[in-house]
Amino acid sequence: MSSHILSWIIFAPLIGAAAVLLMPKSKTSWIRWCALLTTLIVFGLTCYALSMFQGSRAGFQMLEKAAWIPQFNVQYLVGTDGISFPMVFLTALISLLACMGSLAHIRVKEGREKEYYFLFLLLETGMMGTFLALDLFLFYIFWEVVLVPMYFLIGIWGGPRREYAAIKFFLYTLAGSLFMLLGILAVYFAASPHTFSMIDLVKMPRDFFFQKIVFLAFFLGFAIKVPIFPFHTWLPDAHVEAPTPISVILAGVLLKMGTYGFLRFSYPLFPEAAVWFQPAMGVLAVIGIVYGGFVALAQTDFKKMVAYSSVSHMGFVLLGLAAMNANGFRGALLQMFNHGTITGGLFLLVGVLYDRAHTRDLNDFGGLGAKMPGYAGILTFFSLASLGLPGLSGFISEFLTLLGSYQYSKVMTATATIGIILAAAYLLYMIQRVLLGQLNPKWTGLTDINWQEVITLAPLMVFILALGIYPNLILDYMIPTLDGLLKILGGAVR
Amino acid sequence: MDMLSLIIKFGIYGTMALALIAAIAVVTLRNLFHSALCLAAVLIATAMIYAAFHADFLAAAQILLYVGAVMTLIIFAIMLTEQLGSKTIRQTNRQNLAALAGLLVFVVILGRVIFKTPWPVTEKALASKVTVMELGKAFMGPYVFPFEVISIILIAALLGAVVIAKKDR
Amino acid sequence: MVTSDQIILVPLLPFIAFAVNLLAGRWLKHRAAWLSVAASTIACFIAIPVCWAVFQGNHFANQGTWLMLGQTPLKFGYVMDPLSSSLLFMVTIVGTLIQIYAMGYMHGDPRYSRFFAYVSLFMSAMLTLSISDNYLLFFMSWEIMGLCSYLLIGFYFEKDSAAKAGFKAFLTTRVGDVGFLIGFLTLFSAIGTLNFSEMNALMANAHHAGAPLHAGLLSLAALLIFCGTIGKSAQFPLHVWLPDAMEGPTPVSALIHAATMVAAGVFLVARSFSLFMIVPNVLPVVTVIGTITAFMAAFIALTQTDIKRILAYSTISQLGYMVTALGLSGLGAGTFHLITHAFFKALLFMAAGSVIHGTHVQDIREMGGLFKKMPHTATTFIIASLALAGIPPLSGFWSKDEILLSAFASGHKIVFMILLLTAFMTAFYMFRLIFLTFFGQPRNLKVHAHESPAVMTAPLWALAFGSIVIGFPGSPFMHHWFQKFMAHMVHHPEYEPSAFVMACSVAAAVCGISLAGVIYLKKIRWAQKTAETFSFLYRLSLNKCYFDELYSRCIVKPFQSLGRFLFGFDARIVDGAVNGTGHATLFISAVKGWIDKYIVDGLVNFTGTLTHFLNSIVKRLQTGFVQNYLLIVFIGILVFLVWELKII
Amino acid sequence: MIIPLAHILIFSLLLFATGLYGVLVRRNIIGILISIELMLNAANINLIAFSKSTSLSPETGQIFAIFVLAIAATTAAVGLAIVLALYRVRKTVYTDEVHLLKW
Repeated sequence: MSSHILSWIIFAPLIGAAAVLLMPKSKTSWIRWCALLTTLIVFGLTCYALSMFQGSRAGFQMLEKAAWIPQFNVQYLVGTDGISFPMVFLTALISLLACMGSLAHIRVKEGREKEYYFLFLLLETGMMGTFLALDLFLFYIFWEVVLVPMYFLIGIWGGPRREYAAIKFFLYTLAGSLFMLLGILAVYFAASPHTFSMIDLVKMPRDFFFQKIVFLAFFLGFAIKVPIFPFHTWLPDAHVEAPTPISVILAGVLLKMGTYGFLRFSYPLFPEAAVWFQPAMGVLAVIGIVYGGFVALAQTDFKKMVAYSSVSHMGFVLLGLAAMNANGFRGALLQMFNHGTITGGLFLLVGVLYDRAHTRDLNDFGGLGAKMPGYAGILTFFSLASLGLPGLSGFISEFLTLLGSYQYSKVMTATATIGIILAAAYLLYMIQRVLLGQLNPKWTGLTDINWQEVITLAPLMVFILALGIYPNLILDYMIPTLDGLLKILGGAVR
Repeated sequence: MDMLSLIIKFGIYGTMALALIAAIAVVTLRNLFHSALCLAAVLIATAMIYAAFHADFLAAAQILLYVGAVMTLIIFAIMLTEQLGSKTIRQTNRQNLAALAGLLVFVVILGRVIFKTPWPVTEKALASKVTVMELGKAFMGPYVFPFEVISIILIAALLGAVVIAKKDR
Repeated sequence: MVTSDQIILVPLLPFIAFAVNLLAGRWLKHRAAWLSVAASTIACFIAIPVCWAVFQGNHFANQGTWLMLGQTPLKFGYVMDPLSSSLLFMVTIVGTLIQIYAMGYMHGDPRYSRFFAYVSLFMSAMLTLSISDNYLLFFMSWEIMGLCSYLLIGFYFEKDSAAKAGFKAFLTTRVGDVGFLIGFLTLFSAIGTLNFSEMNALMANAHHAGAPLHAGLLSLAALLIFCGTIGKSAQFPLHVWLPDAMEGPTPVSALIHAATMVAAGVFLVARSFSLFMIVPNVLPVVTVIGTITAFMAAFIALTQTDIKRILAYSTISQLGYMVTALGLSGLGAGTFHLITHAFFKALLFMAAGSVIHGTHVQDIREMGGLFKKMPHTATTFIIASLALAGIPPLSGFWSKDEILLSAFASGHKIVFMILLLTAFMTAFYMFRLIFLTFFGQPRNLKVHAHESPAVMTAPLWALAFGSIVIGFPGSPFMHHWFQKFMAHMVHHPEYEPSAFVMACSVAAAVCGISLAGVIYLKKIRWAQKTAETFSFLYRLSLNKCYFDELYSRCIVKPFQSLGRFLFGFDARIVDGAVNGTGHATLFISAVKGWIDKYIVDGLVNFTGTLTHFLNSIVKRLQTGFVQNYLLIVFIGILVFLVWELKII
Repeated sequence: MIIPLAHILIFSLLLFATGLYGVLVRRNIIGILISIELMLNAANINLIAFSKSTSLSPETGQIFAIFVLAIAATTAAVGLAIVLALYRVRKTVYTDEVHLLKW
């Protein structure tokens, strides 16, 4: 078992999904507990893997290798390193919490829990596989596996415009991933001997022109997923229409798949092209940060505001990636993790309010701080983390990102800091409209956040606080791998 | 050539002729029940020929199985279908002339082959006489496997016949 | 026995109080206050011996690695040098006294424990900031103070104005903070360290070597760091949040918005003084900003009627003084004024709070004749006002005199004149306030004033004592000990005391007091007459120089419309492009559909038709008669036979 | 051997041809089955004749004949069952009236 821990992590949810399928439709509580137990087991397995993970090593660890389609040299190759492991951990955590969030939320929609949890667990397998696959072909398969359950989860359990959102999400992402597939095939055929294995591909030199073209193809696939500025419009729709737990997964994990792709595939495979595209990526990142902030400021829909704040925050990740130095990479990877916990928590909180009030119109609320003090406290906590208050995790990652990008470009950094001000503006404006002021008499009947919701949120708060106070907890795992990546890119760790 | 063998010889030829006439009757009679009876005649004649070739067991089996069992089955079937045939309904289809012509050719060709072929007739074979005991030993010896297979086939056929003929609800 | 590492407990204890109060506040109820007060009192008793040791000339520092920046370890630690020990000394004493006062002031508030939790968090952050030895830790506590300020301004968040004021305060200071953040990032890229001591050493080396390293970068860094000061210390363009911040409870105004947090901005410049000294172009900017602030705020304070707002503008004005002093290389003068100001301004706010507590009104036009009803409050208030106005031998006189001396001696005559004028105005508006509040006849008969309880007046007297004596370490009586002490930090010019400056200062204060007495004590009518005479200036002052309107029109509105525009842009253009791609795809697919139906599929259908036609011929073979097939099979066999046997 | 082998073979050939004629031309399915029995008999006669006249193991021909007999019985049983089932469904036993597989 210990030698196949990663496979267990990938396929344990699938086993759980099969178990859910075998259960009678009417036994909803069995199904719920089975799903929860599965996510819990996956989380436990991830913790177990964490105990085996050697943070000080740079290369891939816990490799598992088996020939899959030997004719085309496709392998079942999974492994982890300092880049993917935090993401795996995040996925396990967010899935567990989203599953806990689903318990109450999905019960409302009678009768379809079996399908829901089946798709949910399938989604988890897809996400885990995406982060752990080291074979491009396998990676692509998992990447696409994520799409299908997501499509149904948004399309069936979503809000009023769910079909539109689901189709948009699906087609948009699929279009991007097709470009990526082209890129993968190009890489495959350019390699000699033909191989999909990252471990072998990294060692092969590639022509500069070829790199530029294929980098662009990969870029499209990943950029849509992140999403980077002009490709971001699926995100607000999908977030707003998706049910709360799915929004959490969408923001917490799915967006990371794009930036993870940059770190894992684009950069090591096309180092020269990455350097060539560096200014373009930086500019797009800065546009995303400022643009997302401004648009978030104009929102009246709570969820949409959080969605656009994601655009802005993911811009920081991209900015760190574009900086291509030690601090930028560290900040970017840390920001990926932090954005997952913070924005995941914010979406859960939006769901808490929506379940009670059945509206998300910010202008409709007001004065809830006195009515729901516990909720107010937690919402304020997550908002402050999101706007980058020191002592909470968001600050560290933004600081490292800015430090890194400053070494790259002063103008970009200065422009990006507008995003920090805007983050404070839209989040505090939100708090002001929701929590402060006079209580709208409509909401006198609202109850405060209950213990179940608090339990769902508490682990996130622990992580936010712990990483804010001592970021080395997680940075120690990342640094050797990121520094190794930097060497591939031809930079020195300064 | 003594008298007995002469009588037997002519008896055999007569049986053959009888069988052929009955066979023609089987295929030409309009009334199906009659043709079934004629079939019985053919079968009995065949049994006699078997006997003449010293295949006593086979002759007995022929009488028991064919004339006893199969004929009963056929007559039952004829009765159940209640289509004994009548003057008004044609009992042959339109391809009888073509069939006849083809058969003529067939008979001529094979007849030629039969007469031209030098059949290896051995005296030893002519002299041998197979007893029921030898047959039984052969069945339980070298032919035990086909024997068992046949038994399975018979059971399958039995079940199959029941299943097919059963009225479905 | 004093070990220096104990100093870590100083910020830690209030933090523990914060955590306990936040989590268990519901059960602690009024005991929450005791917890916070106890924490900061103990912190005070730990801090003062260490400070005393530093005053004796010792120096403590310690640090540990927190984060790796590239290959450079970022170390967090504390440093106890003259600057931090002075601030620590002031903050622990003033903070503790204000918290004791708050126990009485906040009594009966439904969110009592929450209030003390926030105050403890603030204390923790402020103390961390005082002793932090690098910019990042400084910035982190700086931001947490901003958060506390936000939470405490919006403490009565049911009031819309309070909620908006908190928002405004946080956002405005955030603008400066971002400047600060980029500032120290620039500094890091220029000198490769964020540690104050290392920076000072580098700067000193550069100073001795003659040529500064990366002059441009360092200037930029200094300028951007100064942005943090502008935001936090409410300097000229970003000062608008501080008057609104008076929506918070009065102890908060005293602690955060008068004594400590706003002074942190000045402290930041003092901390970075070696940097400012080495880049010559930035200090004039600092001076100009400070002078403008000092003058403008005093000018606005002349006509305000809300007791706390007057004090708020006074605070801005005094902060302007401090910044000016630093701009004129007067590190000692600026820091000195920071310390003295904290005492008397905290006292002013607390006394004003006592007045509000006793009368439940804030408008000075509705007060009057309160001296008899609230003798302790009134006496301490007057002591503090005299200190602020600069009447010797109270503390304000010595520190303000130092600032004026810096301006005068460094040759900036215009600055000197403006500051003198400001001193005059300061005296005027403070005594306008006193005369309207405590003297004359009660103007609103509904107001039933009563003296505040001892838990509030006792801290007032303690601070009044402080306001009187705290100026002596910087006075000629102690041979300007404080200035010399500060000179240990960074080399900066020292000026000979000047009797002329002292005389000017006293004259300006006395003139201001007299004028206020003449106008307000005798006849209120005079005030109206004056206002009518200078109606433009009066309106300018009353409307706070129209800053709020200006910002609303030039910044807030454009930002909001830009947000809305970009949202529209997002929905129509960017998303429209996506949807347009979708529609275009649908259209193309419709065309393709036509082609497919009539051309591509036509070909397919033709194949089908052809097959069908052939089939109609060939199908005749399939008669459906089983015997037919059999006959054909038979004929086939015959043919085969004939062929094989070669009969024909 | 009492009569020449060729005569027996000619006889069985004629019997077979007669049966085949019946199979090819009779409309009634039961008639076809009866004709098939004729053909099987013809074959059996051949087997017996060969086993009697050639030097192979003498009992082999008889054993084969017995197998054929068994198969014939099964054919009759299954075939007639099919006829009955068909009759129940289509109310006919004439081959040219059962032409579902026609074009």
